[in-house]
Amino acid sequence: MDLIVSLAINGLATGMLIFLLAAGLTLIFGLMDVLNFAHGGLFVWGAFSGVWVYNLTGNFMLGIAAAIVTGLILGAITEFLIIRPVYGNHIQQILITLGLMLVLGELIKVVFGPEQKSAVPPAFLDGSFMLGDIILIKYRLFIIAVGIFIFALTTFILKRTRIGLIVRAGVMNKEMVQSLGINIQFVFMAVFMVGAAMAALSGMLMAPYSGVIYAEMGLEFAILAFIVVVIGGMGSFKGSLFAAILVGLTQAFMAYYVPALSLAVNMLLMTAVLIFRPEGLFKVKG
Amino acid sequence: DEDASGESEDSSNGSDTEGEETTETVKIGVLASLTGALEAYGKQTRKGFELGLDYATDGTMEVAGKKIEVVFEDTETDPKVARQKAIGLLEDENVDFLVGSSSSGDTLAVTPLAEEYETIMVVEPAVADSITGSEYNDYIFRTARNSSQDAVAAAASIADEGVKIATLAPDSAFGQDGVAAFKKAATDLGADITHEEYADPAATDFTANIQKIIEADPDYLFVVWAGANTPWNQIADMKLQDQGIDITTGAPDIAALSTMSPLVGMKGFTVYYHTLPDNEVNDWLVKEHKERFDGEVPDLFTPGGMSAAISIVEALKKAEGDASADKLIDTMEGMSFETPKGTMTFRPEDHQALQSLYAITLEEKEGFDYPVPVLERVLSPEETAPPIKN
Amino acid sequence: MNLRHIERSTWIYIAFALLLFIVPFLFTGRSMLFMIMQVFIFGIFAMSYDLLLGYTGIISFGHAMFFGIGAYSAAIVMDLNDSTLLSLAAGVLVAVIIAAIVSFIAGILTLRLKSHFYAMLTLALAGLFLVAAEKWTSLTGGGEGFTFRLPEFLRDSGTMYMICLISLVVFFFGLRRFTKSPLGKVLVAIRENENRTESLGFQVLHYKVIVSVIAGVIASFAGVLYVLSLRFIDTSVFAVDVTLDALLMTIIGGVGTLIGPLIGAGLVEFAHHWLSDLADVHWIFERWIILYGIVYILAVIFFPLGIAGTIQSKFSNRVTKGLSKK
Amino acid sequence: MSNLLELQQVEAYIQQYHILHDISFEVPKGEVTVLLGRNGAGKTTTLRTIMGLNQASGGSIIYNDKEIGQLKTHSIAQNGIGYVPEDQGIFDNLTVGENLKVAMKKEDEETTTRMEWVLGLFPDLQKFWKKPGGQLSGGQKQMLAIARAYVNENELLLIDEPSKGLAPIIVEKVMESIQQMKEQTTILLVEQNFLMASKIGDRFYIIDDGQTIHNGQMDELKNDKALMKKYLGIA
Amino acid sequence: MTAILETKDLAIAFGGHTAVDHISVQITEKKFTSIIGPNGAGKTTLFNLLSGQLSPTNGQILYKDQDITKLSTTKRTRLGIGRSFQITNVFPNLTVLENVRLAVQSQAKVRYQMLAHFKYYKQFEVRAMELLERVFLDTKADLRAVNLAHGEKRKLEMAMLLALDTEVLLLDEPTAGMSLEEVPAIIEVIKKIKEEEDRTIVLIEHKIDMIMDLSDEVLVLFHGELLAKGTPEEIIENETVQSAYLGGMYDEQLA
Ligand SMILES: Nc1ncnc2c1ncn2[C@@H]1O[C@H](COP(=O)(O)OP(=O)(O)OP(=O)(O)O)[C@@H](O)[C@H]1O
Ligand SMILES: Nc1ncnc2c1ncn2[C@@H]1O[C@H](COP(=O)(O)OP(=O)(O)OP(=O)(O)O)[C@@H](O)[C@H]1O
Ligand SMILES: [Mg+2]
Ligand SMILES: [Mg+2]
Repeated sequence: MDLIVSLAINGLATGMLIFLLAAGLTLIFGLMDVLNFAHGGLFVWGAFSGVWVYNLTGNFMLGIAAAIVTGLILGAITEFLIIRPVYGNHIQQILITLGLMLVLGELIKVVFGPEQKSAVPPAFLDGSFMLGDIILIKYRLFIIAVGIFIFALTTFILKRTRIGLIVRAGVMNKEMVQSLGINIQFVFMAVFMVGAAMAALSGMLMAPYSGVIYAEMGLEFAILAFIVVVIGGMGSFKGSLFAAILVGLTQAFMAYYVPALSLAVNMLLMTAVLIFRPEGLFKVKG
Repeated sequence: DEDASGESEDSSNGSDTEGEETTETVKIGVLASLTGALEAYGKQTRKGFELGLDYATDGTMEVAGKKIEVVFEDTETDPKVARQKAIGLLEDENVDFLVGSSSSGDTLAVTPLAEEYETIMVVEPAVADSITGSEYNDYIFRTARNSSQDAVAAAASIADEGVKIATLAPDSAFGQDGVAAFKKAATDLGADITHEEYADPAATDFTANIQKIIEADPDYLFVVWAGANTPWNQIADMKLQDQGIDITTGAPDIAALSTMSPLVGMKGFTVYYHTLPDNEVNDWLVKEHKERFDGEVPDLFTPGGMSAAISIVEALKKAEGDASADKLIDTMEGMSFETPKGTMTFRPEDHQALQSLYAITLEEKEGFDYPVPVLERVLSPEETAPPIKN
Repeated sequence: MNLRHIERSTWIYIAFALLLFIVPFLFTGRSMLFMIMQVFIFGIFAMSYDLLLGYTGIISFGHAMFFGIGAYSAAIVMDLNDSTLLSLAAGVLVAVIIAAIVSFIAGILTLRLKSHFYAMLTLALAGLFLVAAEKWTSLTGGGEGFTFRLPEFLRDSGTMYMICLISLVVFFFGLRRFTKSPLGKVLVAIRENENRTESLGFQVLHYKVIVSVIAGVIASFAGVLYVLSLRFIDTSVFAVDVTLDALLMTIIGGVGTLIGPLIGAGLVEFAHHWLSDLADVHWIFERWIILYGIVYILAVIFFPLGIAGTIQSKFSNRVTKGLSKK
Repeated sequence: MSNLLELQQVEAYIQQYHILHDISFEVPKGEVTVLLGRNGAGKTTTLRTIMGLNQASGGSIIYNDKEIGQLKTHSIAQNGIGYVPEDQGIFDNLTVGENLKVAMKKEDEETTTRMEWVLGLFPDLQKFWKKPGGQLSGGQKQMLAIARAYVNENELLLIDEPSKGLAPIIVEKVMESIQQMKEQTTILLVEQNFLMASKIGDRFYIIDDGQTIHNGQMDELKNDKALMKKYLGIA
Repeated sequence: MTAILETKDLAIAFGGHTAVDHISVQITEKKFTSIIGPNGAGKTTLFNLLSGQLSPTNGQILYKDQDITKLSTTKRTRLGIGRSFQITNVFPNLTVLENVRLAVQSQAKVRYQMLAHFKYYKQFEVRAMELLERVFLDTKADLRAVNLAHGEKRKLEMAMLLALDTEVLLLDEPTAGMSLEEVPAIIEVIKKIKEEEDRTIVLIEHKIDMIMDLSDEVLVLFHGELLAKGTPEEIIENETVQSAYLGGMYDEQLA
């Protein structure tokens, strides 16, 4: 029993982390219909800049702030220079953002050096405590909390404000939205910046979780994020949350009970979903 | 049967010579990952190799009356590129030696070329056993330690009669071979392997694996890990040490050591840390390295690069400048030479250099932002000798 | 079949191919030959990708899977048997059959869905193959890979070069004909407007599966050539990077043109080589990927048609302008 | 008599094609001005150019005595110009309600009243409030597109072929609504349904090959068979 | 007087909304049938069911007494049911000629031919040009379809439909958005087909004069149901039809 609870909590934490990673991607895809393969690049930049500030100042929160700011700035630049010319064309989006991914990943090495960097959780989140026989790792609880917070916040903004509507309309027919007097370019940029900031934030949160960050992790995690987004149903925020947790839990339990398959868990999950429920677990309406 | 074009004679000069002299030259082509995932290792090898030549030739870059030229090529940790660069070195540059490379895959893609071109290749720092094992050919010499040596060293540093050991390794050929070799060495020393745990090489969550290890309740947990996604944090978080399970593993390079702060107090082994060996060559290396590189100390694979260079110069000296492969193979088989890690010897049977490794404890030290390996004892070359061609 | 009916461009391509048969032996060394060989191999691979992306509008993230299947099939068959021509032929056969089966299944499963599902499924399948290659160590040597022996006559790099070149020529002209066939025209129609194609009475799924099998088999063949040229194999043949390379080559060269991917392959291979060689001149060239990425981004924005596509459209614009004047 | 909108020798390109050569016309306040012409004459392009969706390469577009040729589309719209495009521009994945909500600039009482009026005009929209716009029938889409332009208070409305695909009875309703709107909103209409155009139009311009070639009062045209034959090909 | 197409109790519901409500109707061979009805009555949906874009929730469709309810769009096209779309639906980046040529090709027996060069099939091109002339688009044959004005795209649609050479033609508002000058031309085209080629034509239109002029028989749909069926004259006099569909304007339109 304890074992199951402990596996579940850890799986949940992994799931939340994956959700944070996928959230920016889902946001950008769900709202703007942009397949952003540079997501991983934004993720690594968040991690490196955040960890850099964190190590420099010793203040974890400052590190998080730095990651978010980095995400916002990179998001703005990316949207303006890279994404703007290719709205509405998936294939071009995939291609151009892949190019950006290469640039961002390699630029990390120029700015921060090629070595991997280490990060530890801040003192107040370090270590673990026992609840009965269950070991609870503080940092993981923290991640679960942040995940829930981000989910709630984003859901609120999308559901309760007109922004979501405008952005979705803008994707379907940009000219028409402009003809209704809305500066859609500005809105798009803002959304993209938020999505990028989410990627950067998750990068920063990932750092103390795994202990190390390195330039190549971008592509690796971006692929994971994409898998989750596909499993959940492209563009569905709820779906991503659900799929991320599913992946986290499956990984945790498979690693314990069927270790032989643990390597292939994600791929098998995605294959199964694509075959049996090709629209993803949560189909976006429409 | 080769159709080498007549072109390759007028190849350009290597970067390290003035070039105009008419003295004969010996050319060495070094393959290393100067960019890409293993970039840090590749650069250590390069620094070590350059320093090694300086040291072995007293800064003259000459041996047995011949000028030494070096050409470095970047394999980008891509077997295709490695092979292409190797062909370039062999054909266009006409090198007399190959050295490299940072990844086992790159190396394996090149070793058949060494045989084909009858050119000596000094393998450094690739570790796969198969290089001097199943894929062995006569032209391959390895100054790097191989995986089995690591495993034997790891076993030697903890195994004893009746000790219970669990292992944790990535679920890959590297992890499985590492554990297999360790298991053999450890059981030879009387220990029991009570549990083998393999994790996804790209895993971020090791909870399930660690849980199982806790259940197996061993005295030691031996970890073989290579990726950047380290399990150390989680091992510490899950309080293995509090539950009477000591951790042991190979200490990595300095950048990766900094991720191991949760493991302070751990017993393990290492290939190299600059304070561990006690010999003149190492003293020179540390001093020169600091001077040339801004106070930086040599890292995990720097002495390997240096050893490779020294082995080549020594061999040429002994062969009196004869760079023909047959002569060199004769010379190098069984040859001993002094390196920053003490005396190394190329074992005649598989051309693997037997060498010292170091049993260590990780300790926290003032002024270091990483846990520092402190010497327990030197594991002698005989003690860490791996099985032949396994 | 009158010679006068052959298009001018065909003559140009034939002349160029003839040049390739002779010139390298006059002017280059073996390492250059090896590189040109890689251009041919990746050219074939990229052409097969273009068949999907450029002609039919299908994006695949797992095209490396077929490349890897070919590479491993050939390598394993040759490793397990004597290094004879027969075992090579067996290797090719196995490569082609497995690739055909896998692409057929993947196609049947997802090609009825929107394009990115095929992309993700192939990504997943490629991932599974990668894992299989990692784990089935007895056969594949795991992550470290293994080397194997070639039949005697193939060890000569000139022969190998010829084989690659002949394959390239055969595939190029074969595919060129293929894309200009009635079936090829339907593929373009599918890319342009799938629904409409369906309601014209074409069974879109059949066409997509056919093209995905053809692309898979050709990619697999490119994989065979690749291991033959390398004489070594490891799991990197299944890596996402391999797919990305094909993608970049296709884009830079020009989607939907066939000659484009070849140009792209040449450009990428050579640029890679020269730029990384410049690392001695300035450290920035060590980071040549940055330049590469930037060029690539610029290409997508300013030359979405790629090199070949841009040239072609310049040409055809001239033609239509001429037409509309009269 | 003041002109709300005035085009002077407007020229425009689409890519490299010269589509509008010389478009000049005036839209007096409070009237319905109709643009007529063959398929491909450039009517739609003219409206798009006014909206800033297509850049004019020459001439001037004057709205409320201000040049708006250089403004971005959204600022033009904010200045009080509404647009019903030829292809309707429905947001396929948004529901009917959402389609209308996106258009609403404010949520005050006046807008609510207008909304009620619009829904009274097209009860179908009320009925399919929760249905995604993409699933509407062709005519329903057209109603939605018109309704969307009505919910805001616009000074000028550009409407491209509103009667296309509508049942006669609905066409009548649309005509009525335009007549009602006329009091506060000036209308520039592109219409092929001559019956409708002639009924609600005050004045007309005929466009051919990117040029305004004829204009006058609608009444004149209606009664001049020769003119109709000449420019519109109808007897 | 045999029925070529027949529906039996045909129905489809989207969510709770029944768009086609248990319609049983026969389309007579080689006759011209028109369908009218208010917007949203289910006309296009009925076409979608007949051509296989949608599958019904209830009922059957018979073509020459063969049950085709379960057949795919493709199969039905090959059997002989072709349609045009209410919203123009062409291959935007192909030239006008290529658009039509594809349609011609789909009827030939070379669908999977992948080895022969396209040029060997000169007859496709000739036929395509012929059809373009028929709809007055031959001068634009080399333009890309995106660059056509709306009305021209509609003509292209017509040409593609004719190219399919099907026995039944389902036309969904072929003249929507066409200029006054050109509507008669399209009507001419349709008439010519009707007279010369002996086809069965089903037309959806809102232009009453056109319906009156062309139809042998008119069906009126209302809220998914078949409200009335008869000759044009009968229909126009039908009071329910007048109040539900025509409003007051049709008199003038006819006048
Ligand atoms: N994207 C484009 N590229 C090239 N030419 C175009 C493009 N869009 C429109 N045209 C051309 O511009 C001309 C004018 O088109 P426009 O749509 O303004 O005509 P219109 O008068 O609205 O016709 P319709 O009554 O058919 O709607 C047409 O000849 C058309 O072929
Ligand atoms: N795919 C769909 N999903 C849900 N509802 C649909 C779908 N297609 C059509 N409908 C609904 O079915 C009804 C009938 O639509 P249909 O397109 O057949 O009308 P129509 O008679 O062709 O009208 P119009 O003359 O305006 O084109 C409409 O209320 C429409 O909203
Ligand atoms: Mg128009
Ligand atoms: Mg309809």
